[in-house]
Amino acid sequence: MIEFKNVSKWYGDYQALVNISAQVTQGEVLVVCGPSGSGKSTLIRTINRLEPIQEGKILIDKTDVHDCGSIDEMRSHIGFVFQQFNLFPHMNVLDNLTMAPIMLKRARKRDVEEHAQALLERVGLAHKANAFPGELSGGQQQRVAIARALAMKPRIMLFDEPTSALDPEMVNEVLQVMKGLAMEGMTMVCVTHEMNFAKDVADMVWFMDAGKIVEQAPPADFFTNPQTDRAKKFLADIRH
Amino acid sequence: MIEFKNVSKWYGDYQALVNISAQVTQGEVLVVCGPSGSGKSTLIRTINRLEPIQEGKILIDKTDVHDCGSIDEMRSHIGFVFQQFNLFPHMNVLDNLTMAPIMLKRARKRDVEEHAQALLERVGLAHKANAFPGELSGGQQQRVAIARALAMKPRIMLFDEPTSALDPEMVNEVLQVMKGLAMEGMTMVCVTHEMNFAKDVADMVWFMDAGKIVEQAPPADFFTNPQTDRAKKFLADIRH
Amino acid sequence: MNYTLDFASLLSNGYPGLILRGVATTLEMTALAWLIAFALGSLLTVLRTLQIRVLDYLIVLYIAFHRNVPMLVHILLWYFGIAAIVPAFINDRINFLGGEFFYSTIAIGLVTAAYVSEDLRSAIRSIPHGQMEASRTLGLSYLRSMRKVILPQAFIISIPTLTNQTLLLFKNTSLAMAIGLIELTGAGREIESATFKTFEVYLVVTVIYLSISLVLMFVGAYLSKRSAFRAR
Amino acid sequence: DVLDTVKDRGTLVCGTLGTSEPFSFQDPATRKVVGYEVDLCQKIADHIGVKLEIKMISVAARIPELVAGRVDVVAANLGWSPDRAKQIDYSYADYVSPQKILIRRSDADKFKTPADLSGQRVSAVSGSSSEAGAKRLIPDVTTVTFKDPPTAFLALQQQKVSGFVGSELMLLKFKQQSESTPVKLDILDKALFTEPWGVGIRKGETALLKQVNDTFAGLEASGEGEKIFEKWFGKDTDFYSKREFKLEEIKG
Amino acid sequence: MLDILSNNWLLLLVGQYPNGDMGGLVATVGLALSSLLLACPFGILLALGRISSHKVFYYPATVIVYIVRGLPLIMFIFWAYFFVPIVINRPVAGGTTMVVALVFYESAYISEIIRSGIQALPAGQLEAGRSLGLSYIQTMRKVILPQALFNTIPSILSQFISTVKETSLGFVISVHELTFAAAQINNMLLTKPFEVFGLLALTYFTLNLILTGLVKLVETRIANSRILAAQG
Ligand SMILES: Nc1ncnc2c1ncn2[C@@H]1O[C@H](COP(=O)(O)OP(=O)(O)OP(=O)(O)O)[C@@H](O)[C@H]1O
Ligand SMILES: Nc1ncnc2c1ncn2[C@@H]1O[C@H](COP(=O)(O)OP(=O)(O)OP(=O)(O)O)[C@@H](O)[C@H]1O
Ligand SMILES: [Mg+2]
Ligand SMILES: [Mg+2]
Repeated sequence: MIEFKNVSKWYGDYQALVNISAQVTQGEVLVVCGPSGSGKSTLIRTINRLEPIQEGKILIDKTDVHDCGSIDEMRSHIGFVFQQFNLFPHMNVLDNLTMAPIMLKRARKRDVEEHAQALLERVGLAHKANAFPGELSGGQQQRVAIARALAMKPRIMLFDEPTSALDPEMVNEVLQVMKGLAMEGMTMVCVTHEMNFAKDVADMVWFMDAGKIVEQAPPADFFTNPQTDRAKKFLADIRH
Repeated sequence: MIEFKNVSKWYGDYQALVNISAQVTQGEVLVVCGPSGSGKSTLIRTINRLEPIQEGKILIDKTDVHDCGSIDEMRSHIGFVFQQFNLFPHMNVLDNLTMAPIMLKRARKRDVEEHAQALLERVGLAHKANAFPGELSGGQQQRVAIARALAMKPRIMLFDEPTSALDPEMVNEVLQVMKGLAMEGMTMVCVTHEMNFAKDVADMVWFMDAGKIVEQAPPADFFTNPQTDRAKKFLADIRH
Repeated sequence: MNYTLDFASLLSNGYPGLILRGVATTLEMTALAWLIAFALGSLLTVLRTLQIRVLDYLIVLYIAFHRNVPMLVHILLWYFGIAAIVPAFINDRINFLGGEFFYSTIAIGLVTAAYVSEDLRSAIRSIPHGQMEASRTLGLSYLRSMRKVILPQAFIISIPTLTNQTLLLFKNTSLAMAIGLIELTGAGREIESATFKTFEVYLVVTVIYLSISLVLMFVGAYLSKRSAFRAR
Repeated sequence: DVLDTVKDRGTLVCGTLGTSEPFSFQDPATRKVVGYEVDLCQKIADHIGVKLEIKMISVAARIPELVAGRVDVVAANLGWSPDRAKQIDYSYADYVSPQKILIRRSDADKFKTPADLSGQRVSAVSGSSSEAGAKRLIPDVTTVTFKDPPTAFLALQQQKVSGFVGSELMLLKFKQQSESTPVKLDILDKALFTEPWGVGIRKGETALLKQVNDTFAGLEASGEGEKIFEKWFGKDTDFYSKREFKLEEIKG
Repeated sequence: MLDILSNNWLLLLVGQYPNGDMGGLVATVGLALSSLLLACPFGILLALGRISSHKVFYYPATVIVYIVRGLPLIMFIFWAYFFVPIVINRPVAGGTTMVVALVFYESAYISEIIRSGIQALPAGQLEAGRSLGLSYIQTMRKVILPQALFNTIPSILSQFISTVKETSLGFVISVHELTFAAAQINNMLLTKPFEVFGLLALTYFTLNLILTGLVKLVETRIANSRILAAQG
């Protein structure tokens, strides 16, 4: 479904991704982890071309993301959830969800709104449809952000540390929503340090360091039996 | 040398110093400690009238600081070192040291500069004479700040938490300079939480709480045998 | 628009000299008004930090008046209005020196001073209080601390806004044309009304203004790059 | 051409100064512009059979406004000069004006003839023929120019200049004004030069020019021109003067 | 001064209207308002050009902004005065000339305001819009500009005050605004320039003081609603 072929990316002189080749299959839940600065965000952001790459290819369902007709069309099938939520503060929750579908899909406004309401129901925020983002807690905002991405009926969902900007007591409500999605068979790529989430629902873990994928393994193997020293140290650090 | 006589100070309704009477003798090294908000900074700042007092007197060599001809003349004999260094960022290190002596003393510019160079030597920063404060580390900046105060050839040096804004690895370089001063017989009043410094060089420790000096004792007594519960708790907290 | 450009007729009748004298007048006026603006602006700023109630009100009023009334009106007010009420012997002196230049320079300088003092004030506010305390602690008096420690930093911090003020001041000197001063714009108008070579004249004047402005912007950018406190 | 446009539009746009009594000036009571030149414009408009629209313009803008087509005709103290005649066409003369110099009475001993003002600063209205004349005829003079006559007068009163060059009538009015102020003024007897005034029309607009000249010829023939003159320059006015010209072609 | 006001207040307020064009204070405010409203769309376009990564948009926009910043407003007025009629081949009223010049001039300043408003928004806003599949233009229209414009309302209102002051230059080309009306009164009275121009200054002062108050009001309101938006 998603395929990296010899992908390299530079920020000026600094090489942030080093010749990455790997793939994610349909319905797979992938967790990407690794130390700070290892290139996790860069990697996930190249998938929907928020960052350009200088070498290699990234294919989604055989289409080259970095060389395709309309990247906008492409992106509308890929949900992206940011660490900082990035809700639109000048629109209420419902408008946050419906704005893009109304502009981009030839669907009826009523249908879009009904779908949006259903999604809000699902993330437990049906009663907040008319609230503004500024009036919500961080956890609520992030759940709205997930619902906003889902409103476009994406085939893939990307998460870049969706819970790191949250107070601890809110992390769980967001993880629950993500787990629900995983159960339903959504293809997901999640950059996260929530190792329990990885253990519970991931099909695969990629461990990155210095712009490379150093280990690729199912969570059972990765957590119990990491192969590289880097990964061992990382896991030790995370457990304190 | 410094004498507090029934000193009281209010910030609006809040009484920050409560009827303080105490004295510091020539050549004494005094450490003032106490919990946050107890009035340490307020106390030390009243000594050179950075804060006005409402009741009582503070005498330095018999002159009433808060009621004297020229406070500027007075201050030029009292060095003050701040937590935030407060170097002048638009002047290089040498100018930081020489500006005030050149303006205030009828000394020749050459003499002032020679003295300044000697002081920089002493704090280990002779090679930084032409650097700007922004190019120095915190520890270096604080050492320059001490040299700047010394450039006025003060009779008393006041330190208000000189090391609290420093990264741990730099604390020592500053304490070394202060110890050197103490050894040479400078009269010093230091607000600090560096208990080792107090143990090593202080002649006297004042422990403050709620605007009062609760204990006055030589460090040997104060650290081994604090008299009040407040002081006991404070020492326990500091040792973790 | 079939129009043949004719710059040749601008080269006759001493017109180049007129333009050059216009440029000189514009620059002289910019320099003098700049001095007034920066000296008075600094003074007002320092006076305001003293926090004397009555003085504060007066300065606030001064600033409000100069910021809220158009520059052109200030120039008219000075040239015709104030001139009408100053004693004759002073006025004679001024007129002997050239009242148009004198009064418009004053008007422009005073207005810009109001802006400069606002810029400096906000710069001073952004300087940590510890700077003043450190300087006072060394034994420097309040005014000396201001002069050696606070104001220099304030000037450096506000180089970008002050560059902007300088640029505006330079552009505003063109308003003196309204009272008959032959500065750059006035010279242009004069030649234009004699030759009717409107396009050519204004092209020349425009290019001159633009060149000087770009130099000012460049100098401002250079200064702020050079004197930024290194890596604060 | 312009005449067609005027007829289509139904209005003749006539540029006047509005600051030059009695040629064109604001009646304080009605805030309307009235005067000798306004009346002449009215006659031209009547002759063409359209309404009149008065537009106030500054002295310096007279020719540019006309050339740019913002006004159809200019009746604004427009002195004839060979330079200008290259830019625009002139109608028959509608006034002949001696250009004189106004000075402060206190300077009367110093300045007796225009030549005495050499090396001095004199004010004039910017873009006026007086300004050009002053520069041409007084050696070493510095002209300080203003947008309108009253400010040029004010400059003289406020001692900013030593003299004010302008048409005699205009100066006469200012002289009278000054009698009620501390700084009294006088006009030098000897005229700097004399110039005929006319209505300005864009070059090549012969049809419109003909209409204007026909109007003037008619006014002259019927004696109505004389009457209009009487109305603004007659015995009971502040500007009493004799009519020493006819509405006829300017001989350059 | 009071009798001048009571005799001429109508002229100061509306000029010669209804015997001529609308003038005076009403024209001043009207000119400023219409120029600024017209300048806003251009300002937005210029701002978009200034933040564009495409050279074809960036360079022209930048050059325009620098040219405008480098030239006195009066040069724009002259250019507009003499060349707008030639370009559109039709006579143009003085008011229109003034509006054209002001629109040009203000567009550049407004574009800088809007640009800084856009750049003050977190980069995540643009990324979030693009990630949903909205195009750059769509994201600008629905996500970025609404926020940037809202946040910059106070600065744009301040620019309105500047524009009010700048309309006074209309006087130079005999646009019947407030300064022109005052000059007319001065010409009628002749001997009271101090009073007349003082009165003029006070009128601007009062008008702009009221507007400044308005800006402050709007500013606090917006600051409050920003706090609301930033709570999360
Ligand atoms: N816009 C940029 N310009 C230059 N270098 C960048 C940029 N963005 C990221 N980098 C560098 O690229 C490297 C990888 O960054 P990236 O943000 O992908 O790391 P990460 O694994 O997501 O780290 P974290 O866990 O801290 O989010 C880092 O060294 C970073 O400094
Ligand atoms: N400028 C001021 N206005 C009002 N209250 C003040 C002011 N400065 C200090 N205080 C109050 O006076 C009390 C003593 O403050 P002070 O700074 O002297 O404490 P401290 O012992 O130096 O504390 P710390 O260890 O945190 O520096 C505190 O309660 C403080 O809140
Ligand atoms: Mg990251
Ligand atoms: Mg303290």
